[in-house]
Amino acid sequence: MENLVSEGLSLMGFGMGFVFVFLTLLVFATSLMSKFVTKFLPEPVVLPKVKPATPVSGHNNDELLAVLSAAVHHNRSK
Amino acid sequence: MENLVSEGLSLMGFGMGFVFVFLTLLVFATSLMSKFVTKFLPEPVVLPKVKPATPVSGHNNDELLAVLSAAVHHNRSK
Amino acid sequence: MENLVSEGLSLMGFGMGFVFVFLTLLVFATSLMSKFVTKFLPEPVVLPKVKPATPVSGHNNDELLAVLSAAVHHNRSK
Amino acid sequence: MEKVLELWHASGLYNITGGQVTMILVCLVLLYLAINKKFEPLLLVPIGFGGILANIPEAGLAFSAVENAVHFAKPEVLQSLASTLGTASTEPYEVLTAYNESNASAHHAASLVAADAGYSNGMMYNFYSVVIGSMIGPLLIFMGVGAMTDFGPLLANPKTLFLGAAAQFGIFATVLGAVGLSAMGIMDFSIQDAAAIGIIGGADGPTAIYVASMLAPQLLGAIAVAAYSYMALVPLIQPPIMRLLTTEAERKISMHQLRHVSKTEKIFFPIILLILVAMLLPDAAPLLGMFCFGNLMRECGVVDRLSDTAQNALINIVTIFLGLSVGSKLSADKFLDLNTLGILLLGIVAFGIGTAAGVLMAKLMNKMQGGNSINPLIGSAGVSAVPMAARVSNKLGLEANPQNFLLMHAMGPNVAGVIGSAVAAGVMIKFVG
Amino acid sequence: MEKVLELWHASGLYNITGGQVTMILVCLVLLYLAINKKFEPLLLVPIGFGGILANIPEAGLAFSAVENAVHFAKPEVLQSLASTLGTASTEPYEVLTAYNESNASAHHAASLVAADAGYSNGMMYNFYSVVIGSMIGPLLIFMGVGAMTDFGPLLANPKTLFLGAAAQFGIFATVLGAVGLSAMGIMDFSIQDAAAIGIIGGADGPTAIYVASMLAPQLLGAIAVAAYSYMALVPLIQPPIMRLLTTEAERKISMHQLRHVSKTEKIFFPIILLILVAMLLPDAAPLLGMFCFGNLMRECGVVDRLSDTAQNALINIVTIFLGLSVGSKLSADKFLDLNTLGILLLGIVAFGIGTAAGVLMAKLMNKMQGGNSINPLIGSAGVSAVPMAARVSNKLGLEANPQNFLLMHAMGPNVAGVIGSAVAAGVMIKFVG
Amino acid sequence: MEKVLELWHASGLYNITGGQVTMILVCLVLLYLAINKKFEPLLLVPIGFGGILANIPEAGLAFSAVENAVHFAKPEVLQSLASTLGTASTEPYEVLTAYNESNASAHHAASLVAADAGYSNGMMYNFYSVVIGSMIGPLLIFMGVGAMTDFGPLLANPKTLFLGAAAQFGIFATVLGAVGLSAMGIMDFSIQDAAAIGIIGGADGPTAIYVASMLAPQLLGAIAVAAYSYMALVPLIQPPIMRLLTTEAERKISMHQLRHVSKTEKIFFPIILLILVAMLLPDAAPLLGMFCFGNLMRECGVVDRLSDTAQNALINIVTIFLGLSVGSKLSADKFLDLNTLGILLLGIVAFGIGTAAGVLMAKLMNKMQGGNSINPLIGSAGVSAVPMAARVSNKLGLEANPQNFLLMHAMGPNVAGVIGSAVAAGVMIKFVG
Ligand code: NA
Ligand code: NA
Ligand code: NA
Repeated sequence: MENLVSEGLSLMGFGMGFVFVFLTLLVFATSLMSKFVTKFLPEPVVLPKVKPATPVSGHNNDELLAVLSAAVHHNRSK
Repeated sequence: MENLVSEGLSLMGFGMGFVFVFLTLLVFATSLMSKFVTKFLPEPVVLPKVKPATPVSGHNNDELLAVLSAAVHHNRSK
Repeated sequence: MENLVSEGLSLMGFGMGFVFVFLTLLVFATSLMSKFVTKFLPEPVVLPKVKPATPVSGHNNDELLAVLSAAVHHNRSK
Repeated sequence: MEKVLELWHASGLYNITGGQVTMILVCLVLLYLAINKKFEPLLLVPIGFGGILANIPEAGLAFSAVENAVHFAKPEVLQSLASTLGTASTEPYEVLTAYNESNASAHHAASLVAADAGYSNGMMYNFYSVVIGSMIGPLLIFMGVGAMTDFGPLLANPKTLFLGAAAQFGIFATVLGAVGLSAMGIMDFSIQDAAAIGIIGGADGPTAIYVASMLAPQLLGAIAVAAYSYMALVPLIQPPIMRLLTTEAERKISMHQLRHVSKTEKIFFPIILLILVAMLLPDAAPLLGMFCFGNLMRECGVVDRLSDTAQNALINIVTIFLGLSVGSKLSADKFLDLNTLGILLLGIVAFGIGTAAGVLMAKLMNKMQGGNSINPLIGSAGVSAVPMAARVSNKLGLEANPQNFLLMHAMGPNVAGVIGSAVAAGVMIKFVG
Repeated sequence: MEKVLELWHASGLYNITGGQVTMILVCLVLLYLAINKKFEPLLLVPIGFGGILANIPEAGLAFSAVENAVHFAKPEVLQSLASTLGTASTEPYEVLTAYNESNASAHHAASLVAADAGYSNGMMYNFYSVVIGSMIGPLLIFMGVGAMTDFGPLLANPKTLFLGAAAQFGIFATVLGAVGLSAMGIMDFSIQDAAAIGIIGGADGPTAIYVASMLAPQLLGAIAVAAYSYMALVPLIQPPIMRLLTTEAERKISMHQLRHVSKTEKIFFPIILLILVAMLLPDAAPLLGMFCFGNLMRECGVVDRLSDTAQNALINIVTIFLGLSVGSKLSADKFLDLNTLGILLLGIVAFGIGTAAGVLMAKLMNKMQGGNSINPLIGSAGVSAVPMAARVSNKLGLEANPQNFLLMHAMGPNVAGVIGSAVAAGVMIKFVG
Repeated sequence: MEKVLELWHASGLYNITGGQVTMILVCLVLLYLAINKKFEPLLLVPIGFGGILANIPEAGLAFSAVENAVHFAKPEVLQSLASTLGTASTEPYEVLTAYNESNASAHHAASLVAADAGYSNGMMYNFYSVVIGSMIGPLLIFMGVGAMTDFGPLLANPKTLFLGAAAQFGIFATVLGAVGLSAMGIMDFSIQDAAAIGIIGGADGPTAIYVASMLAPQLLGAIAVAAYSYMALVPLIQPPIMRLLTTEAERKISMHQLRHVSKTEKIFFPIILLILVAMLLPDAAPLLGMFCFGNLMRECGVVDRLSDTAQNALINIVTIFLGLSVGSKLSADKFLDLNTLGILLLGIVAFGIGTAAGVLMAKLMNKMQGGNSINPLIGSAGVSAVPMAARVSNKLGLEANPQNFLLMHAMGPNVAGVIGSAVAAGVMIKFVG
């Protein structure tokens, strides 16, 4: 039983210690990263929001339809 | 073979019997419940339809955004 | 090693051969089918686009609601 | 040249059997009915397509690793399987028989032998094992159906539950029919087979698949095909019976509008049903439990995103695999059989008797209540076949009286029929399972 | 008549135990809290319903095939199981004990014996094995939560990570409490049990389920119920502690607006966190790895369809099964126990201590930064309970100063608490797992 | 202090190998390409992230329970494994070799031993087993791709199927290249390896994963990465080859508008393709069967909700897990190898030869039809890489003649290439599988 309590105490000590060490390192790493990004990879000033086209096999119907309708139009107008 | 037919007959008897007993009990239970609910848990007269907010981990962005925009507004107007 | 190369050659010969045979047959089968369909199963001239109703267990609420509202109307107007 | 021959000898065309040709044609007919005639397409398209896959010669998609190993019949593999299964013969047929009759440990050992020999379960076999063998498929469909079901009309008039009970007579009458045919030596059904066939009369797909997979897995294909086909044929099967058993005056009866049912009643109902099942028939607990769970998610109003998923993404995914899995049971060796004809015959009888019983019960209830409050046409909806049967009731009602809207009144017995056949399923699993 | 008796003897009503009645009532209370009081309904509705299913007498839904075989106690089956498990006695209780203490090979052999005797795993037992036993459920929830989490507020002010660290003191203090109660002989918790109980203080459902299923699966039901219930109770538990530990002046502190965080920073963050986990604590890699993966899918902007699915269809499906699986551990024999009371008691203590530690850490950080830049109210959000705890911080801030919007400031420690408790989970799995 | 050391000795930083560092960097490059350069991000984001997870030291996420047990090398566990596997040595390396060479029964027994010793399969290992080991992942992706594919342009001009056939020459030429490199002693590929590498030239991700997992699972990581990367690089790889092999005049050829294709034809096509596969090459049945099933669901018009789910929720879920599973094969011990370089080299050769063969075939067909009806630029689309390769054809066509829209004409060979490489896959599985 004494053993159990000492196990608990040691778990508490190491656990809290490790959590603090880990999150402290994360604070440093994150801050460094933010500085690095702000300096070397700044955001473009105007970023027009474009909906990314990410079909699984890439069957992008929008583009396809656009080109197709252009083609139809072209053929009709001949 | 006779045995099979008698098994079938008995299954029929017990089966239909049980189905009726069960659904009869369900009629009683349901009717009782409805009476109980109507009496003790009547619906509020006007129940404005509110879309329940049920995010899995509760990241409710609507509220968050509302408060955030209020905060931004507050900061700007200083 | 020689064996490996000859296996490779034979795989190449049979593989390409089979791919061509298969796709040639598919060209024939497809062309035949298209001719058959065009001749015997022509598309109806005007096909009004109807959203197919395909609920899993068929609980079709639209129809249900339509009939229900008609029913309510009928009862009210008595 | 040798390789060309090898390819030819391994081709489908060289190996195809008459049975496989027949089954592929049967499956094409199923696809035709599903696509052109709109016969329960959500199930019959995957079932029909899966049936074709299951009958591709040499591909062995519907077979276990051991069955595939026996099919290709290498002597050393057969020898090894035979010794594992403790049989003297290495004849393919006898090894397979020994496998089918052996216990779980021997099954497991034989699977390892087949795996060592490089054979694996076919794709469709795996689908079946995971989706139906484990029962999860029918249970999740039931959960989704629960999440789609509105018990309001039933709660407004709980007495319609009696109609849902009466219509289950089709189930048990068919059981009797099946054992009768066996007793006369025309067919060869065990009592388990008879029970599984009877459940076709429940007019409820997932219940039929659940019971059949438990009591008579070898008949599952025929039973599921019959159940879904006849559900699609309800508008043809029911009307003549309904007209025969009712008078013009009865069909004209107008029913008064259903009372409003509160949200709270709808929340309580699945819980009450669950408790009743728990207390009276634990064997029906998985099926009705998942049904009630789906319905509670629908009605409680606080887990709408779960309810939406249960009604859409999840039930669609399960439907795809359930259909393919049922299709795996349409392989020629399992389907082309006199029993299948018997099942198709008994199935339609089951639908007919269920319909008649529902209508007669409705007539009785109408008589007992003075003869002018219950339109007997709603009785036929008690067989389930949601919502087709209720629409049939409505249609015949409108024919007799153009102002007579029976749809909502028929929805009560309609959903009661789902409960009724699940209860009947539980009783049969209890007694013959 | 015999069959009627058989049905009655197999009914729930005949077999129900007091424990099962109690547990069904407990589950109805859980459903009431979930539906009427909106206590984390997405989890507590499935948990509560699953708990009822698990307590249906004779259905054995939450039991393995072997447990079901022992329950029905046919002499020849017990004999066969006893010899497989190498125990002399054929007493049900002793066979079960032998089963529970036997190794994986014996488990496997016993399962085959039970299958041969016609018994199968209950539905809920299968759900548990697949979803929680394999750990996939909590991991996928974590992935979905990662895809829902915006680390912007944290990145704008990374020091709030310290608040997320401090609040984990609730976890370890509770571990100490649990071993203390055992040392005093009041309870009987092993160090593994204590660690699993402590994690309730992490105020994060999937982390609690993950750790409990690894360290103390027999306590999982109580731990999960406690974790989700107390998360729902955060608006009641935290405010008094927060008011006690802060002065009116501190609560009035206004924090300046957070800086803008660029998309690139948000993309880098999950990768940095992953590398750090990989380098320092591999035992936390599954949990935090899936979390970071979800977050990277969210932020990278090129896989929106995957991110959407992770946040919707997939997390909903997993939530349904995770809830039912947790419910399977609410069977009377596993839940009704003095230990459960201990867990409920220790859990609320954990929440309280975590809250206090977070607030005190925030006070300290405020002092160190001149006393007027950090409102200590945001410290309590470090326990996690996203986003409830952050809202509580905001609410108390507004009470003290109607122009003081703390929500975004509290979101930093709030998500830091998720990371903190996952790290704490990793440490505990490393040391006592 | 002892515990601090223990934690340090179990940390990633203490245990990391050079190979793991390299692989993590490789995976970061993959993530960079996926996110910044939009290289098939739907697959490469999960693959890259999964690769990092697989290389976390000590976490053993990509290892089986037995591999993890051997890694931690407790003497008594090694002893027990060695005796189970029937090897005298208890050296970790030799135990692992014995495990890898043992049969299915010994594998099963060793897994039970590892489980008894408290080791379990890593998360990524489980993903791989379920999603790729069972083949379900690639098959479901194929079903979803089938549901997304419009065969209209192919049906309007079925002769473009020949282009899809010709472009598969890249596959078989690469097989020859791989066995050549082995014959020269530069690489060490078996005929199975060579076949799996060749399939990269099919320019179709799921087909490549399917074949590689069947014929050469140890090369799966490299093959999948090569296949998806080169598919993303199609706009760079193809144009120079296309320009080299065509004249300006050929590139200017305008093709006449495609005829209208009726719904009925589109419904018949997947069924005809299935029957042809069934009759001629049963080994391609799983892959093309699921593809046709997806396409039938799309075109039949009566199961739109299933088709939608196959194209969205289901394919997204499978994509997430397929990517992570492929990533599990990027562990340093499996990937960092001279063979990987050979695969990357051969892969790009495969793409190039396939492109050239397609263009040459198109030139030939154009010549045979009078020289002014088929633009040879559409031949390169026969490699698959849907729809990237068709867009490349269109782009080069527009460059030569701004009124020359080739996209729809190139979609025919493009989808023909999918069928072609699946047929090639079936032939290879038949002959060397
Ligand atoms: Na029914
Ligand atoms: Na936390
Ligand atoms: Na291809």
